[in-house]
Amino acid sequence: MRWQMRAFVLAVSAAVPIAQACAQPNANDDGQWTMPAHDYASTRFSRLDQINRDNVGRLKLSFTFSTGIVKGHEAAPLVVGSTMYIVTPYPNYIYALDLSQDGAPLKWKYDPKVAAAAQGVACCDVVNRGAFYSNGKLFFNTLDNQTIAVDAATGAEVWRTKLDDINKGATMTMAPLVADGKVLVGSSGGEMGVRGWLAALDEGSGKIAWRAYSTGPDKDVLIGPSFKPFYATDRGTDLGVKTWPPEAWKIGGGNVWGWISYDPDLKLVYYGTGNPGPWNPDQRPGDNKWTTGIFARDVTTGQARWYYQFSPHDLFDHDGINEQILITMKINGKPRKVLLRAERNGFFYVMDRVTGQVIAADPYGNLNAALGVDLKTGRLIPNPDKETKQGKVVRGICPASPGMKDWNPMAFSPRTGLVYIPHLNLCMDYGAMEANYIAGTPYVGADVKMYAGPGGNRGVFTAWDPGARKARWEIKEDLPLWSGALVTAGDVVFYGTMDGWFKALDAVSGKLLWQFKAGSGIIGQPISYRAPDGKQHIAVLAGVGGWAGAVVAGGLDPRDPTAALGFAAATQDLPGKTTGGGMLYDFVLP
Amino acid sequence: MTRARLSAVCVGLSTSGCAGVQSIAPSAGAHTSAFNSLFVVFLVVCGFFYLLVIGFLGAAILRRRRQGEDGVPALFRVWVGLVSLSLVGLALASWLTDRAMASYGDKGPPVRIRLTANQWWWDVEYLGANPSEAVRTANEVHLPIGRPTLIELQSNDVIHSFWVPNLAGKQDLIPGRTEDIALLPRKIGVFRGQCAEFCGAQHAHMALTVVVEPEAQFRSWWRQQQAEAPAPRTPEQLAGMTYVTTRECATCHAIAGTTASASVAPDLTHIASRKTIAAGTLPMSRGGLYAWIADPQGVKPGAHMPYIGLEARQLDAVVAYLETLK
Amino acid sequence: MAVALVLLSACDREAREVRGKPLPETAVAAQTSQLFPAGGTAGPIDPRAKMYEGNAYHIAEGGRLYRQMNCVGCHANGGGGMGPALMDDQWRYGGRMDQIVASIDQGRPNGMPSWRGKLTPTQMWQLAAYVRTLSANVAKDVAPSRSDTMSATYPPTLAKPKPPTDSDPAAVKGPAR
Amino acid sequence: MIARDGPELQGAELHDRLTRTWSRKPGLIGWLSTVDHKEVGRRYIVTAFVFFVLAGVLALIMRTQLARPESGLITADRYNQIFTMHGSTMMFLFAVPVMDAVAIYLIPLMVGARNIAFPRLHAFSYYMYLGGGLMLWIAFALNIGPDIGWFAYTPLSGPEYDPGKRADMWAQMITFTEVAALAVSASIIGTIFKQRAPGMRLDRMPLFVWAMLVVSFMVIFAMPAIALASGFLISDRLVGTQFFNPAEGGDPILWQHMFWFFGHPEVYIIFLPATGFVSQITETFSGRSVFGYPYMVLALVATGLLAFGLWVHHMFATGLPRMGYAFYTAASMTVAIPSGVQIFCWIATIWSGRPRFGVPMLYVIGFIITFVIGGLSGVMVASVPLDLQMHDTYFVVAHFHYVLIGGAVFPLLGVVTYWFPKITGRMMSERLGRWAFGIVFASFHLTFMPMHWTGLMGMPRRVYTYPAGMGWDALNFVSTIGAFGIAIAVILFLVNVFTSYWKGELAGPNPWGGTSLEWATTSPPPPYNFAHVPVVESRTPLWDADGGPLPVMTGLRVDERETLLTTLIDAEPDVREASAEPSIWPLLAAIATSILFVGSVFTPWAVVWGAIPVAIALTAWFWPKRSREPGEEPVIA
Repeated sequence: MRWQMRAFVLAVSAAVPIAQACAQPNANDDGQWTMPAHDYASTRFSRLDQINRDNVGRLKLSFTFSTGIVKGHEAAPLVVGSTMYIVTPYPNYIYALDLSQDGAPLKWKYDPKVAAAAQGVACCDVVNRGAFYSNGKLFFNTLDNQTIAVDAATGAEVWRTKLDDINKGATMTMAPLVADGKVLVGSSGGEMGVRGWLAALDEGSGKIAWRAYSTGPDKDVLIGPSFKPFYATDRGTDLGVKTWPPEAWKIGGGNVWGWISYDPDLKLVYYGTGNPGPWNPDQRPGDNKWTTGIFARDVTTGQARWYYQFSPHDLFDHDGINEQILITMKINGKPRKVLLRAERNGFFYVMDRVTGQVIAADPYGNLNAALGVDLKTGRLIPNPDKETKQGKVVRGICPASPGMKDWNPMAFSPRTGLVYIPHLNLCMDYGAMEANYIAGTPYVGADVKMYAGPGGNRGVFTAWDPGARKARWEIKEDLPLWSGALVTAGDVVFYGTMDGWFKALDAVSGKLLWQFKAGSGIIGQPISYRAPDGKQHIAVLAGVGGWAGAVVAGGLDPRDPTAALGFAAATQDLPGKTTGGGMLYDFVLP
Repeated sequence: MTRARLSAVCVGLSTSGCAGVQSIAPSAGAHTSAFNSLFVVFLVVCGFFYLLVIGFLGAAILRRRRQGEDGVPALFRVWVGLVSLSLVGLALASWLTDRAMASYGDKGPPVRIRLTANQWWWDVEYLGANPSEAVRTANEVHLPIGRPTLIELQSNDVIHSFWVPNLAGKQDLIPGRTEDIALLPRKIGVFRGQCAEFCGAQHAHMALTVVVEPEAQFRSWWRQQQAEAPAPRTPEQLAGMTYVTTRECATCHAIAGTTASASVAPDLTHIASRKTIAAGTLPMSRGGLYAWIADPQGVKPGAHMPYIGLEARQLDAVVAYLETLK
Repeated sequence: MAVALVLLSACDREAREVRGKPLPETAVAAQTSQLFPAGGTAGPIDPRAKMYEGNAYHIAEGGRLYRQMNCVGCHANGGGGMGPALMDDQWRYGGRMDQIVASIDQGRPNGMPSWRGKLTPTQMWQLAAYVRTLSANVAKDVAPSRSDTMSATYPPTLAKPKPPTDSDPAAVKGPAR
Repeated sequence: MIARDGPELQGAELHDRLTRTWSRKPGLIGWLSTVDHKEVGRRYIVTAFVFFVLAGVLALIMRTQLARPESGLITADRYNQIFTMHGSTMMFLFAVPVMDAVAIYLIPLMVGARNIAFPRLHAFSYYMYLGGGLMLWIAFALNIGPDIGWFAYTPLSGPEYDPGKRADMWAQMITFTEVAALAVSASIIGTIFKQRAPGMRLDRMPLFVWAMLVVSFMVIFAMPAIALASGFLISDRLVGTQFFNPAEGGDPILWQHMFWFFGHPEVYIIFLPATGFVSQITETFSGRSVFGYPYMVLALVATGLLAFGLWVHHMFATGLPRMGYAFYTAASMTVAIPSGVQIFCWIATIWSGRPRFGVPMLYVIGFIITFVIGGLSGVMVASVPLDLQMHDTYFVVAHFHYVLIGGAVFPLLGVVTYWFPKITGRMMSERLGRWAFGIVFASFHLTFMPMHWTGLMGMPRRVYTYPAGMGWDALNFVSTIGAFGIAIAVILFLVNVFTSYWKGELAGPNPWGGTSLEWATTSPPPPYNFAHVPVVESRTPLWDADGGPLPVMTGLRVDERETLLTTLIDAEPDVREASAEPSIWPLLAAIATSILFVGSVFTPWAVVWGAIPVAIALTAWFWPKRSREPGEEPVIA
């Protein structure tokens, strides 16, 4: 106990500013939006500045488009040339809208014919987080574990590759990332005991180039001689087996259902791994590598370069799949290539993306599940009072299972040097119980009830200064924040709320400048693009759902607080505030 | 038939008959030795007092018709003093023995076991230096002689009690708590433990086999238990494996090396290496397996193993496969 | 007298039929549609329904299986999640005992797995009986009040029954007894 | 017209007037309305023995099942119900009530009172006791018998692991018997404290009266713990409270603490009255007052106090701190000191008396021989290291049967023989009585002595069967034979009771030559107990009177029910107090309460709606009938 406290002090007392300025992200902005994160560095920063702090208040609806689906719409629309592409939740239709015509009429629609049964193994609504455009093709994943490439011009299928089996509980919900001629895709299914993986498919043929599992022996994880983790605990052979009870790694989770970033200079991809399975930690003693951590991999060979574990022996379903923003920061006077990560476990990490060293890790919200991060060993220091135990309900754990921030991505503006984090303020009661593995059924082993954290608000929108290592301002949102953020060169930040408000804030002060009420709650990712008419547009998909909105999208009964893995308790009022229904909203200055 | 079946259980445990495999008297552990010494002390003291009382009573009866309290008040004071002193002595002896017993866990590097009780079987997990060395089995515990074993005790449902009389006294397993007990075996042999707290319908059939063996033998047992299940060799065994890993069996049982990974029933990876079936209800044998799988509710009514109604061919195949799981 | 009567009605409620009653080869014949061209109903309810639904032991066994077979992972404690809620009055494929058994046995196209060959028929009936306690549609005197886990929903011993609304008219309305 | 007893009102006329005043109405309603402690006591005793026989039959079934290994006579489910019913019935429906029952009959007689204090309350108590017993046994007959052990450990008895209403029936039976026992205890304490004959100072009370005084206080302190615990259990099972749910912050060990905080004193609640029996019999049959009276009283009080400090020795295997265990070991052993004192005093009484060996005295001797073994094995199980092996084995079964049968049932059988002439007016057959004693004594040891070995050889309790060849077979078979021997002895005893009831030799007021006040009135006593209130000047009033009349006090009214209250310590006449008339309302209140209790097994609303009839019945019960004339003083003669 004493050493833990000392380490905590060590971690916090180091909270002095580490950077003065931040360098520009590495993207040339031509007004298109070809990938959900806007660029390989995942900034979600648009350099368009027609819409700015002064005129955003006059933003008007330009056109709308209904997807006809009532599930959660988490995807970012893409804009390539004069076409906008929308990928919907199951049944994973692709809609291409012609932006060159008035009202953006439908150009084509692609139906991948997804197996309906896949809905039964999708843990948290049947969402899809977006497609990726590269070299005339659109790449996306289907719920039934296929990666599909379609011709962006015609909507004709080019190839499809089946990557996993729904009978094992696997699904795919993440947005692919194409880099170096490879389509990188990963699995979902951390609640079903699916052994997670990241696969690289050949961009042209769809053939699997390599696949790196998140658990198991080194050869499965693609750990070889080039693997040089920064911290000693990540060194050793076959840790993906040794840090698990026998056989458990085969059903151990670590799914790659979140975001991938890419550094073309280092030729490294960065991505996080999800929670270990089952949730009940008593069934999997050990650090459970390589779950709930971040990998840097050589994009060509898939060989791991380094790894860091955010939550060793994760207790709370704190997946490590959140996005990482790649920037260069001046630290102690020297520019360093870093990655920024608002982690689910409640800490905002600044890491050296060359070596995997944690430079800073600071709580960015209400947190009591951990006492700090020991910067010497890199290890999270759990709070013994909040440790879960099978057969016991542990109360008041903050953050809750969706973490301080879930998958919904933040944005970084090089102009303000701030990171804009849409996140949660939820705490939970957690009752671990024995989970029984039956392939294709949930492998969770926990009853959870979530509720608003201190302050009573369930969502927070924080502007975080990574240099100063503290929040510049924050906006309290009543409902959980489940949408992505967008920031533009006009110094305007956009995000949506679950009751359907689409908001624009002053990126510097956080002042609310404009808002629009959509037909359904917003959990999608806003984008900004230059239309063929030369004007800057803002677009976002509305359509409530996802884990947070499952109460509405799944028609659940909120009288059971443990419904939707406990999220229902925190969103019991949601059915009274919004209804489902996917709709694209596009805005422009008049 | 039942008689034959059950004497077979006992033969499964010991070649020289069963008497004493679950008994306090043939001591096989440090705790039972201490128990025996203390018991003798109590027996002697209590026996002495009993003889005193009976003697006095007999004298009183025989003395009939004689009157007077001559000497009785003095005798009374002696009696009370004697009783009190002996009780102090016994309490002290008991306390010292208890202290001694508490220290047995410190005698050498311990084997660590996590024992989880369920209605009505024992889930056994050997904890290795790192989690991947753990060994999971059920209803059978192997212990190296002369080395302490630390057992973590948990319960998944109701209160049970861990009791291997030849080795040590009881410790309850209480839901929501983790208790522990240390054993220090000092005699090689096969012993039987049994749940000692009433735990529902099949409380009577919740036994635990305890094998005390030399360190080397224990090591090789551990290694063998760590291995995955052997692959089937005959078509019949293969059919059995297919059934076990894809049908009803796989929703509850696990077999390492196959896709069956469920954990609400005993691990079957090395079931054929164990001495009994269904927590000491049947001997491990072809016949035992047939009896148990064909009609578990006839053998152990109320147990959670359901009646499945296998066809004869399926039953043959399943038994053939399970028999290979050494 | 009244006391004795109450107690008398309880005989089969308490029996512990450990083997269950095996299904005949035909399994359950329950129909799940509510449309019957030229009229009709889903037919009489399978007589085994009452036996399982009116028996506390079977319901308790169903409750154990509901957790052990991971039903709880999708349907939570009745509120739903990956699967639909089971504590309300909406039943896509019918809320009758035999219809629930049919859903467990056959699976349903939008993600409900088929448990045929994974669970025994007796276990399916027990599960169905427990599922009906989630909407308080079994007799109060056989329902459990809580389990030894996190408290979630109002105890079925007290909750108001939610009879299935969109099942066919022949469906059981209200408590079985 | 006010009439009082006194020199001018004597003999037959006094008898007539008192009989008119104190008799109940004839007919069924009158029978159900009675508040006469002798009638209620008789019913109580008979009912308790009926439950004794029923539970004994269950014991025979269990012993038959266990006679050989892997017997298929009864199923596990049925066996578990049977052993639970055996334990629960013996403890809650026989052992405690029968002691209360004997006390109800005899305490007012022994202290020279006209009736028990709070007569309607004790009638109510009987009906509640009967209601609880009927509920449990009807439930058992309907396969709703509890199958959780008489100790009903949570979570096995909780809502998840014991479906249906089986545990509820058990828990509610507790509530019934708690109400009954608390009501009787209030009556007994009231009688002993305020209705003693003038001059019967505390230090002149018969030892049985002392024992019941201590026991009644123990009941009042111990029973609320179990009533609360069973209330918790029912609300966990019915409305989903979390008292015993470890996940939600409840604790199954809480149940054990509450249960044994009651459960251990419970053993002494059964045993202490039996020591009173032994003292009474020993005194009479030794022809001298008990040796060391003050020590005996101190031993009773000390046992009563110590009994509340021992409960953890039932929980040595639960993993509480070791130092705490050491304390409870010491406390448990300490209780052997007062027991040792009592044993010594009884033997010393025989030693220094002029003993006669009638059947009651044989039971006393059997008691000493048997109980001391149970007491000494109790010293063994008080030791933590020994208990951890013996706990929940047949050794413990042997131990507590030695204590409870040897320590309570033997004295009870003796005391039934001893007081039978007082209650019925006829003597029991000495010959049959000796046979019954011999058989029960031998069979008892045949049954339970081998269990010490079965336990040490590793046989756990509460198993419905056991494997062959464990070395337990022969011992179990012997135990079963013994059990049937006990059954034969009990049948002989009952035959003796029945034949003697009709054909027994007529007994005078004092057939044994006893010295306590119950022998001062006729056998059976008249409805008013004593024509005049006796006055006591020593511990041995009848021996002092040496066959002559006792000094008496007169002046109580004979035209209405009046009783004399005396001061608490010195028993000096204090006030005259009206004694309640017979009433049907205690019965109706008991029925209303029973409906509430049974109903609340099924719905919590029964507590709300069931309270209305209870309130009505209680209101009618306590409705003031008439006031006494003011300004009257007791007349002391």
